[in-house]
Order: sequence, then structure tokens, then C-alpha cells
Amino acid sequence: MNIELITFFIFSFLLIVTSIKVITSPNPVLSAIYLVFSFFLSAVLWLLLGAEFLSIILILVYVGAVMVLFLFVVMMLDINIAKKSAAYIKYLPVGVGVFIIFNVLIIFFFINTFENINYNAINSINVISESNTENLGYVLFTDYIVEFEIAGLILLLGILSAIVLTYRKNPNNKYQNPTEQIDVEKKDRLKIIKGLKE
Amino acid sequence: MFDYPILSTLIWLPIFVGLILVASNDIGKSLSTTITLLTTLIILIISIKLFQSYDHSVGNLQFIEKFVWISGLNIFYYLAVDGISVSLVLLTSFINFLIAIYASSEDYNNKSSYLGYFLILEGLLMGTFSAFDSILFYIFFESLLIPLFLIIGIWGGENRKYATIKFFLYTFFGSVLMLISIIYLANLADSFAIEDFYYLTLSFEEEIFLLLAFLIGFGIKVPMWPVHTWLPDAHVEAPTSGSVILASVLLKVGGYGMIRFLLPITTEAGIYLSDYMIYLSLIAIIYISFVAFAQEDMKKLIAYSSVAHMGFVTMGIFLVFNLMGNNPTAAAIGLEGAMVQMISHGLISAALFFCIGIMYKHSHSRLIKDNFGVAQFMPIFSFMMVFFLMANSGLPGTSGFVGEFLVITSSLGSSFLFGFLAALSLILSASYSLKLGKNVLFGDNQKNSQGYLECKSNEKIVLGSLVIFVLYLGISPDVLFNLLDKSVSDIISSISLGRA
Amino acid sequence: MIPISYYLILSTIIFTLSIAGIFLNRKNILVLLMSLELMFLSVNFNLITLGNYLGDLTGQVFVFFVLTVVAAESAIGLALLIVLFRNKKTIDVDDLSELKG
Amino acid sequence: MIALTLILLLSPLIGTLLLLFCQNSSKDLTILISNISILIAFLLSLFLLYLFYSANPGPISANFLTFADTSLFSLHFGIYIDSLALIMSSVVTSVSLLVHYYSISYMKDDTSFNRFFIYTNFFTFSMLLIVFANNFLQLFIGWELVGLSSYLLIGFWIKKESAIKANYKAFLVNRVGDIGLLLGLCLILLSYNTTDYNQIFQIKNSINIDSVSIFGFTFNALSAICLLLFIGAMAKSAQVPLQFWLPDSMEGPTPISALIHAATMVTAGIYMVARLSPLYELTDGVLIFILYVGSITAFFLGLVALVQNDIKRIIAYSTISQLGYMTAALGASLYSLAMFHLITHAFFKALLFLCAGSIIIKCHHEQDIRKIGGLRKYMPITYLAFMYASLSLIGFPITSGFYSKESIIDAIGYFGHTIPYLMLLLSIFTTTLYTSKIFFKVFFGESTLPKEEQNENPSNENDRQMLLPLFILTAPSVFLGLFIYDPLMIGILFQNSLAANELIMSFYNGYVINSFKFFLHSFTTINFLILLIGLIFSYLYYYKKAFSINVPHFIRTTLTKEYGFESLSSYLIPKVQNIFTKYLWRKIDISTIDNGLINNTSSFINNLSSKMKKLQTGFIYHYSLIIISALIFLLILMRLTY
Repeated sequence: MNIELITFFIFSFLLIVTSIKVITSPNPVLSAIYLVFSFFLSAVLWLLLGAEFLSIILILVYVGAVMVLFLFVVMMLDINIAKKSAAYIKYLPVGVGVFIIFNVLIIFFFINTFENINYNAINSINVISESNTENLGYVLFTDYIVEFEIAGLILLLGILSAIVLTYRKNPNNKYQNPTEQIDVEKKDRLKIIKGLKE
Repeated sequence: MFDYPILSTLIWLPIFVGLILVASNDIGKSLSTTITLLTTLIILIISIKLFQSYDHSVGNLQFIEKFVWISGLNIFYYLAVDGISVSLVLLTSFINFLIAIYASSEDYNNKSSYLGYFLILEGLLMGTFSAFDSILFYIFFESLLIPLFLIIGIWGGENRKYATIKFFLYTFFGSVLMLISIIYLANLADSFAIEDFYYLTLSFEEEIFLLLAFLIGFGIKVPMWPVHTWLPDAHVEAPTSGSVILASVLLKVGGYGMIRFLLPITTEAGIYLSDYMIYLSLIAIIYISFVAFAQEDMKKLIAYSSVAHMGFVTMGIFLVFNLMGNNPTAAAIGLEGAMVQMISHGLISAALFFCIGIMYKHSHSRLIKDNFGVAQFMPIFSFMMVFFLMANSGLPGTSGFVGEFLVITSSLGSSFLFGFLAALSLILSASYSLKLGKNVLFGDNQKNSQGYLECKSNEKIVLGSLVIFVLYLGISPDVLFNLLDKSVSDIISSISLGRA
Repeated sequence: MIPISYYLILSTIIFTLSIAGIFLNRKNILVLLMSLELMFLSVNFNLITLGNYLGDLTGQVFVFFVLTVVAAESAIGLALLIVLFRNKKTIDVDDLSELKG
Repeated sequence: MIALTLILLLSPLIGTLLLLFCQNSSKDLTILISNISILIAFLLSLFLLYLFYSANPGPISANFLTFADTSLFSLHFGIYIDSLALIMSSVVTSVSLLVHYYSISYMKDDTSFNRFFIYTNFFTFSMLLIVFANNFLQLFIGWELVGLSSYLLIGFWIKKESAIKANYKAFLVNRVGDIGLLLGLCLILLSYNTTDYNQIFQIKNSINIDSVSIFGFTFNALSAICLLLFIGAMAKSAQVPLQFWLPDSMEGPTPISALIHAATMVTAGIYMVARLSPLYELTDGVLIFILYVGSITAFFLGLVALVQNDIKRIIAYSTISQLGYMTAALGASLYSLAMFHLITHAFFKALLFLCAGSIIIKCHHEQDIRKIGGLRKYMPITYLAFMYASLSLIGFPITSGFYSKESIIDAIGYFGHTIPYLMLLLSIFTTTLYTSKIFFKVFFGESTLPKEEQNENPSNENDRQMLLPLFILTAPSVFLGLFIYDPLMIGILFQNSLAANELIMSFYNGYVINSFKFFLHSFTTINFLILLIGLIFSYLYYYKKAFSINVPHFIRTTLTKEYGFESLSSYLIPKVQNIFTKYLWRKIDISTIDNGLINNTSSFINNLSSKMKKLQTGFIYHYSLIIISALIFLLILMRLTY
């Protein structure tokens, strides 16, 4: 039993446990943290697969940005700790049932086609050089340049929509509007009052 | 022989003016009535000119206007007219002119859009009768519903909502089937013109389905027996002029459609199913006359009577199938009888609905038991009403008789039983029309609680001109016959050609 | 030498777990979003493993794009969540049923 | 010749139109127009008669208006002039002229005076349309127009409830007959696509050969057509099954009963059969049928007249039984005798009705003969006129009624139709009974009317206009028989317009020899014997009230109920029709088709959509459940199919 297999088993077992915890934990903060933890574990697994750049990206981008966002939101909204509501119990068996059916379905129906191919998952695809990042960079900026730009756009979209949705104009803050200040006529400004005695 | 496209003006002028009237809602009642009177008069004059310059001897399609409309699907804006369409165009313009005269004394809130819808309806009717491209025909056939839906819906009686929705959905269901069969035929003949459909060789099953689809589509419009229940409700709820136009012209669209589509295209299936269809129209004639006898509401009674009379039309048409084999002259007589019956029923039912409208204006109730002793207070009106009731029951000397006489002659050609059952309608139609006359016109009415008073001058003009026309068509319908003769024989020959 | 099917089994387990999560949670929409993240994670797993299997980098490139999309999506999701919370004062799944038929 | 007949035909029509347009003009203007138009028609027909007999050309037929001229059929309006038509038109116009003149005074205090004359003129026009028709279509049109004018005239007093019911019933029964006529007309048009008399007469033997299948059995075409046409005649001339409308049509004013329901309209059926006699000769079985229908009507309807008490209804029933005589004569193919009886009957029946009218006016619209009595002193002229008319009706020798009725009875006996002969003999007895019943009761019996009702002094019996027609009518109703009997029998009168003349000739030479000998011989026949017995019996029973016969209740009710026709027509049919149609409408039209199919489909769609609505609960987890289960389902499906 070589070393990769062991690490794979350990980390995948941990990953399953943490994701179960993410779903079932009553406190959203706890489930956010478990989610962060599961990302770390999967980053390791990706490393095993030879996708180093992606695993680093996963941790940096995903955990750094998205999970922080989650935690930020969780902290901001005063989400009370959900008590073990009766409905939860009632639906547990259904949830588990769905889980089992689905697993059975996909694993036994689709995956066993790969059964006999004992192809080693771990190998690295190198296009121009050894390191995965270089290969990835090369492929990214030659074949998928258009998609790369679009990805940038999507991110811009994400930012804009977040601002537009949540921005509330504060009524009483004062600000100057230079354009209005310029196009003003005499009658707006000057008011002649008659019959004033010297 | 005409510099300007006469058919298109007939269609689009009223629609255009109608739209203006509907849009500009604030112009006064009198102005809108004069505009409508003027437009309907112009349309009447144009259609009379059309009638004169249509030479009967040739009888094929004349005044053809054909422009490419949707080149992709080769649909053409194809207008043309033959004997049958000319007579129906004349009927429409005449009836609409009468409605304009009658409506001048009515007062409805926002009357200009009321009249505007009538003008649009008139234009669309002209379009239906002169369209020779099946898609164009279908569009006009469908768009007829909208103005009438609005007329009944806005200015109708108490539960007009139920009636209008039922009327709309009913006819809509019918025309969906029709659309499917048109498309089916079109991609067989890869052109939408109707006469290209005539020369298609269709397998027997195809013809059966097409026949049934067209039959249901047009059967609902001509209310044939099982699918007629929308007509009484629509009539009861419609305002007077609305039910006049509905009864006198809209029912003829169904009959016209049958002649245009059903006869030439699905001949084999028609011959095969002709007995059942004749039984259907016989039921329509006899059973519906019994039901008409039992009505308490005047308008419903006349509505059922128009279903019964249209039963003659459908019978005339289906007899053509039945007699194609052994006796083509009887078939031609039957078809000509159906055509004459359509025109005459258009005039008579319009007149009867006008009479009921006039009585309703005074007594504000359509029930027979509320109106009695009208003759004492409205002698001229009741003279005309008795005349129309007599015409409705097919008194010879009025146009009502001519159509039924020819249809019965040709039905005797196929079997004596059909002729006898059709002739039974003589008593039945007499029984319910005279029952209406007896209960409403005669009888003693001292205090005149309904406030009957002699009808106004424009109503007299309307009813008077209808009396003249019904009498004229009754005494010497020759003018109508030589108009229809050539086109009917063309259709019969195109059927026999199709079959050969 | 880890046969490819192990990874695939792992990703299906994660995937079904996240489905159960979406379906099961009674608490709030946040958990729903998180289980959504999990779903994306399992999808990325598949992408990479099958990329390796086919010896083609597009799998990994695609994971890259998936990540950007998920980032944008969760940004918008959370913004919506905040607006929802601001109006409804609660994001508990049970009482958000205005769309009832 | 043709132009004159055209004027003759159209003058009543012009009269009607003129009256129509000057409706609210003064009374005497209407009198002027209506009487002149009929006078013109009368004089013209007399002149044409004279012209025809002097030049005696063959029948002339000409079309003056095309009804429809297409490739399939050509139908026209035309005129057919021959002796039969001219005689008939002179009878019609003369009776109508006298009735017009009579009704000036009869209707003088009626509010809608003008309307009456419009209708009577219109009636005369449509009657002439039938008389001069040269094709079956025009015959049918005239037929229905006559039905229409009788509808209008019966229901003339629109306020009178019973009048409206009567005209409704009259029109519908006529319509029942018209169906037969229409079917006959259509059969002719269909098989020979011409309706012209001449053409049909020419090809009449070829018609005899084809066959028509009615309800499956094949009939000889000609006999089918003639039978159908006779059904129309049965309704119009009130023969047995369709006769119950005539007594009710007495609701209308008496002049019209005289004009329409005695002299002219009801005889249209007889005229039609006579006109088509060449066709009827070729049929087999139809004539026997006509003979038996005629004799049954003559006998049984005469019986019903015995139990009636309304003066007009008795005369109406007597008209029906006299019509039975004529139909019986037609059945025995004695066409000229039937026409002769038609003419004489027209005169003396019109006279009877006019006398009845003057009696009714005198007693202020009292029609029950039990109440009226002893008018001999107060109304001498009406009394005399009534006596002559009833003598002619009974068939007392020398009167014209005698010549026509006796010759029909003897001819039928002579040609060996035994049962009809017996029936007609017995109906002589019933005719004498009911005529003398009226005669004795009205003129000799004591009246129970209050005194001032019947103003005593005989001087102002009625004004001149009412009595002059009575005078004029007594002449033809008594002496006409003598005058035209011989030319008729030799066949000069109806020269070549009626078939089967040789039958009449053989009867004439074999039995009658000449009119005077026939008169002498009649005293020795059984007919006169029955007549005498009837007279003596009624004298004793009605006048002297010497003895009373209690007629068994059963016979009396059947007779009053007119063998069930009365109850059938006034209660049974309307009630059944109402219930049946209401049932039809409620059950089939509304409940099954309307609610059953249409409203049900809409409600089905309604609750279907409300069920679907429950699916949208609004909770996210329900939606996700649906998504997931759909996903699972699809996967399984893919797995199974793939």
C-alpha cells in the first residue's frame, strides 16, 4: 500500500466528514468553517492529482475571498442558531434516502466502466514544460484567451451587481452637482423686490 | 378594367376609418354616425359597381390582385372574386349600411368606437369573402372574432362575459383544426392559393381527416347541430346591431368556407360520409325547430331559427356530395339552393333582429311574455314584422321560400325521406315564427305598460328596404341566379374533374 | 497508484452530500449556498481527474473558469441574501413562501 | 286576350297596393278603390268569357315574368286561359264583388276598416293567381298566398284571443297540406325540370312509366305526384283528416267566411284537381282514394253539423260536407260535375253566410241559434233569401243545388260506386236536417234575447248595402242550374279543359237525357224521398217540438268533439308540443350539449389547473426535491435505454 493511497484515503475520509458537518451543523458559522476546512483537504487531494496551481488558487481565491465573504455575511446578518426543528428530523430519512439512491445510481451505473482501467490518476500533463503552472499559463493564454477575457467580464459583472443590489442612497447626505450649478439663468438667482425705500 | 384595386379598397377603407373612429373616442355621437353612414354608403356603392362590372357569363375569378406577401413561404396577398363572393360582398355591404342607419338613432356610451368596430368588422368580412390565399383567408376568418368579441363584450347584455368567452373559444377551437389542415395541404401543394389545393390527389385517409377538420372548423361557424350552443348565448347578450351582423353575415362565412374548401378538396371522403352529414343537417332542421318552439326569449327563438335555416344550407352543400355520382343537375340545384338560402336568410334574420331590437327599445325585455299587443300601438311595424315572420317560415313570394324549395328538390333526388324531413320544416318554422307573432304582436294590451310607440323614420327605412329586397328576391330571384349560375357549375365541374 | 474510479467515487459522494444539503436544510439560505459551493467543488474534482485521464489540460483550465464563475455567483447570491434579509428580516427557508401558487 | 287577363289578374293587386299606401285615408276612398278593382276584374272576366266562347280558341298559355332562368331549370310566372279558368275566375270575382259590397255596411263601425279591404283585395288577387296559374310553382305560390290572406283575415280582430288561436291553427293545418303540394312540385321539377302545365300535359304518358321510391317502396311516379298534390288539396278544401281548421276559422268577420271559407279558397283544392284532371286520369288508385275521402267527409261531417248550435259553425260544417260531395265527384272522375257543384255551391253558400251575417248584425253579434228566434216578421228579405239558399243547399228539385248535387249522387250510383253512393244518399238526410234546424229555429222559433236587443220595427232591417247582394245572389243560387245544365253535360261549357268528358256524356245520354226530363224524373227517385222524410222530420222536431229524441250521450259527445279532432287540435297537439319541445330544449340542448360538453370541459380544466397549483408550494426544498427526483428518473431512464 503505497504512500499516495494512504494519504488519499485519509484526506478523502476527512473531506467526507467535513462536508457532512457543513450540511448538518446548526450554526452557520460552524458550517462555514467546516467548508473552509473541506477546501483545504480537497486542495491537498488536487495536489495529489498533479494540479498544484489550481490547488493553490483554490485556497487563495476560494477560501481567501469567497469564504471570507460568507463569514462576513454570516457575521453581519444576525442568523440565530437554528434549533433542531422537528421538520429536520422528519426529513432526515428522505435526505439520506436520496443520498443513497443517487450514490448507488451513479457509482454502480457509470463509474464501473472505469473499473477495469487501472489507470493511474496521478500523472502530470506537461505541454511545454514540467511545471503545471507554466503549462496551464501557456494553454490559458493561447487557446482559451477569449474565455479568459469573458471570465474577467463575469467577475466585473459580479462586483457591479453586488453593489447595485445592496447600495442604498443615503437621503440626507449633501453633495454638489457641478453641472446643475453651471446652467442657471438670471431669474433663478436674481430676485428684484420693488418699492424698497432708500 | 379598373385602375384602382377595387377589392383592397373594399377591405381596407372601412378598417381604416373604423380604426380612426375607435381611436378618437371623444368625437361626438352625431359626427361618428355621419362618418359611419358615409363610409358604409361608399362601400355599398363600390360593391354595387363591383356587382355590375362582374360579368356573369364568364364566372371565373375576376378582379384578381396578387402580390407576394411572405416570399419565404410563398404566401401571396391574393384577392379575387367569383359569383358566390360577389353576392356575399353585396349582402355584407347592404346589411352594414342598414346597421349604420339603424344605429344613428341608438345611443350607446362611447358610440364612436362602437361604430368603429362595426366598420372594422365590415372590412374583415369583405376580406374573408374575397381572399383566395388560404392563409390570408384564415387571418381574416380569425380576425372576425375580435371586433365582434368587443362589441358583445362591451355593449352586450347582462352576463355577456360568459357569452363572449364561450363564443370566442368555440370558434377559435374550430379554426385551429382548420389551420392545421391548411398547413398540411399547403406543404403538399407547396403554395397557399386555394385553387392549387383543388388539383391535389389525396389518399382516402388524408381526405377523411381533412374533411373532419374543415367540417368542425366551419361547422362551428355555421352552427351545425351539435356545436351550435354558442349562438343563442351570443345573440341574447349582443346589442341589436351586433346580433344582426352576427346572424346575417357571420354565419355565412362558415357556409362560404365549406363551399370554398370542403367541396372541391375532400370529394371522395365527402361522398363516403355524405349520409351522416345530411342526417346532421336534418337533425339541425327538425330538432332545432322544435327547440326554437320552446323558447321564452325572443332573441333565442330567432337564433335557433337561424340555426335551423342554416341547416338547409349545410344540407344543400352535403347533397352535392351525395348526388355527385348519379344526378349532377340535382346536385347543382342543391348547391344553388344553399347559396340562395344563405343570402335570403341573411336578409330575413337581420330584419327579425331589427324588429326585436325595436321592441326591446320600448319594453326593455326580450321575453315573449313581457311583450304583448304590439300591433295595437305599432301598426306599420307589426305589418312588417308579420311579413318577416312569414318570410322566415318560407312563404313563397318571399326569398325564404326559394332556397328551401331548391334544397328540397335536390334532396328528393337522393331519397324521398330526406326531402320529406326537410319539407317538415315548413310546418315547424311556421309554428315557431307564428307563435312569436301570435304572442307578441296580437292580443289585447290596454295600458301599454311597455310604452310602445310607432317606430322612428330611420327604423322604417331600414325595415322598408329589407321588405323590398326580400320581396324582390322572392318574386324574381333571377338576378341572383344568373350571378351564381356559372360559379356553381364551375365548382360542380371542378369536383367531377377532381373525381375523374 | 490510485485508480481513477476512487476519485470519481469521492466526487459523487461529495456531490450527493451537497444535494442532500440543499434538500435537507431547514435553517437558512446560507447553508444552501454553501452546499452549492460543495457541489462546485465536487464538479472540479471530476474535471481534474478526467483531465488527467484524457491527458488534456482543458480540464484544469475549465476548473479555473468554474472558480471565477462561482466567485461571481456567490457574490451576487450573498448580495441578494442581504437585500432579502433587509426586506424580510429573516432568511429562514420556511417562512419565505410568497411564491406560493 | 292575354293582355286583358293580365289586367284582370293585376287589378286586385293594384287595388291592394293603392289601399296599402293610402292607409289612413277616408273610408269612402277605400270603398271606392277596393270595389272598383274587383268590379274591373269581374267585368273583364265576363267579357273574356264571352270572348272565349264566341271565338273558342284552344287554351292559351303565356309567361310574363321570369322567376329564375338558369342552365338547370327555368321557372316563370304565366297565364293559362281556358274555359275552366275563366268560369272559375268569373265565379270568384262575382262572389268577391258582392262580398266587398256587402262588407261596406257590415264593417262600417270597425276601427281598422281599410285593413279589411286590403286583405280581401289581396285575397282575390292570390285566388286569381291560382286560377290563372300556368305552372305548378305559380300554383304553389298562389296557394300559400291564399293561406296567408286567410290567416290575416281570420285573425282580423287582433284583440280577440280566440281569433288569434284560430288563425294560428288554420295556417299550420294549411301548411301541413302544403308539404304534400311542395313535395309534389319538387318531384316534378326534379324529374322533368319543368313545371309548365303544357309541357307536363304533353309528356304525361312518359311520366306514367318512371317510378319513384318513397320510403323504400317504389310507386308509379305520376300517382305519387298526384297523391301528394291531393294531400295539399285535402288541407285547403278541408277534407277528413285536415278539416278541423275550417269551423274555427269562423272567428273572422262573416263576409270573409262567405268569401273565403265558403265560396273561393276552400274550392281551390277542387279546382286544382280538376285542372290536373288529365294527369289524374292516368293514375291508378288515387282516384278511388279521393272518392272515398270525399264521401266519408260528406257523410260524417254532416252528422257533426247536427249537434252544433252556432249558426256559422253549422254552415261551416255544411261547407265541409258539400266539399266532400265535390271531392267524391272528382274521385269518380266526374270533373265537370264537380266544377258545376263548386259553382252552384259558391253562390248559395255565400248567400247563406251573408244572410247569417245580416242576422248576426241584427242580433248584435249573437250567433247562438237557440237564443235567436222569430225573425220572420222582422227580416222578411233575409228570410226569403235564406229560404231559397237552403232549398238549393238541400237539393230541392228545380234549384241549381238540386241539379249539381243530385247529378253527382246519381252519376256515382250510375257508375256503380255503391258505398260512396249510399254515404252521399244518407248525407242528403243530414243536410236537410241541419239546414231546416237553422231555418225553423232562427225564423220561426221564439227568441230568448232581451227585447230591445232585437229592435222590433221591420223597417230598418239593414241598410241597402247588405240586402242588395242578397237579392243578386238568390238569382244564380236558384236558376243557374237550369240555365247551364245542358251545355255543361254535353261538354261545351268546360270544353277541352277537363278530361273524362265521355264519362259525363254516357251518363247524360243514359240517365239524364235533358234537364227538364231530369227534373221530372227526380220526383220518382229515392233522393227526393229522403229529402221529404228529412223535411217532415225536422218540421215536427224543430218547429212543432212534437217529440224529443234523447241522443245517446256517447254519440253526442263524439259528434261535438268532431270525432276527437277538436280536442286533438285545440288541446292535445299544443300541449304535447309544448311539453315535448320544452323537454327537448331543457334536456338535450341545455343539459347534454351545453352543460354536458362545453361547461363540463371548462370546469374540468378549471379543477385540473387548481390541482396543478398545489404543486407550487413556495418552499425551496420542495422545488429541489422535484428537481432531484426528475434527475434520478432521467438517469434511470437513460441507463435503461442506453
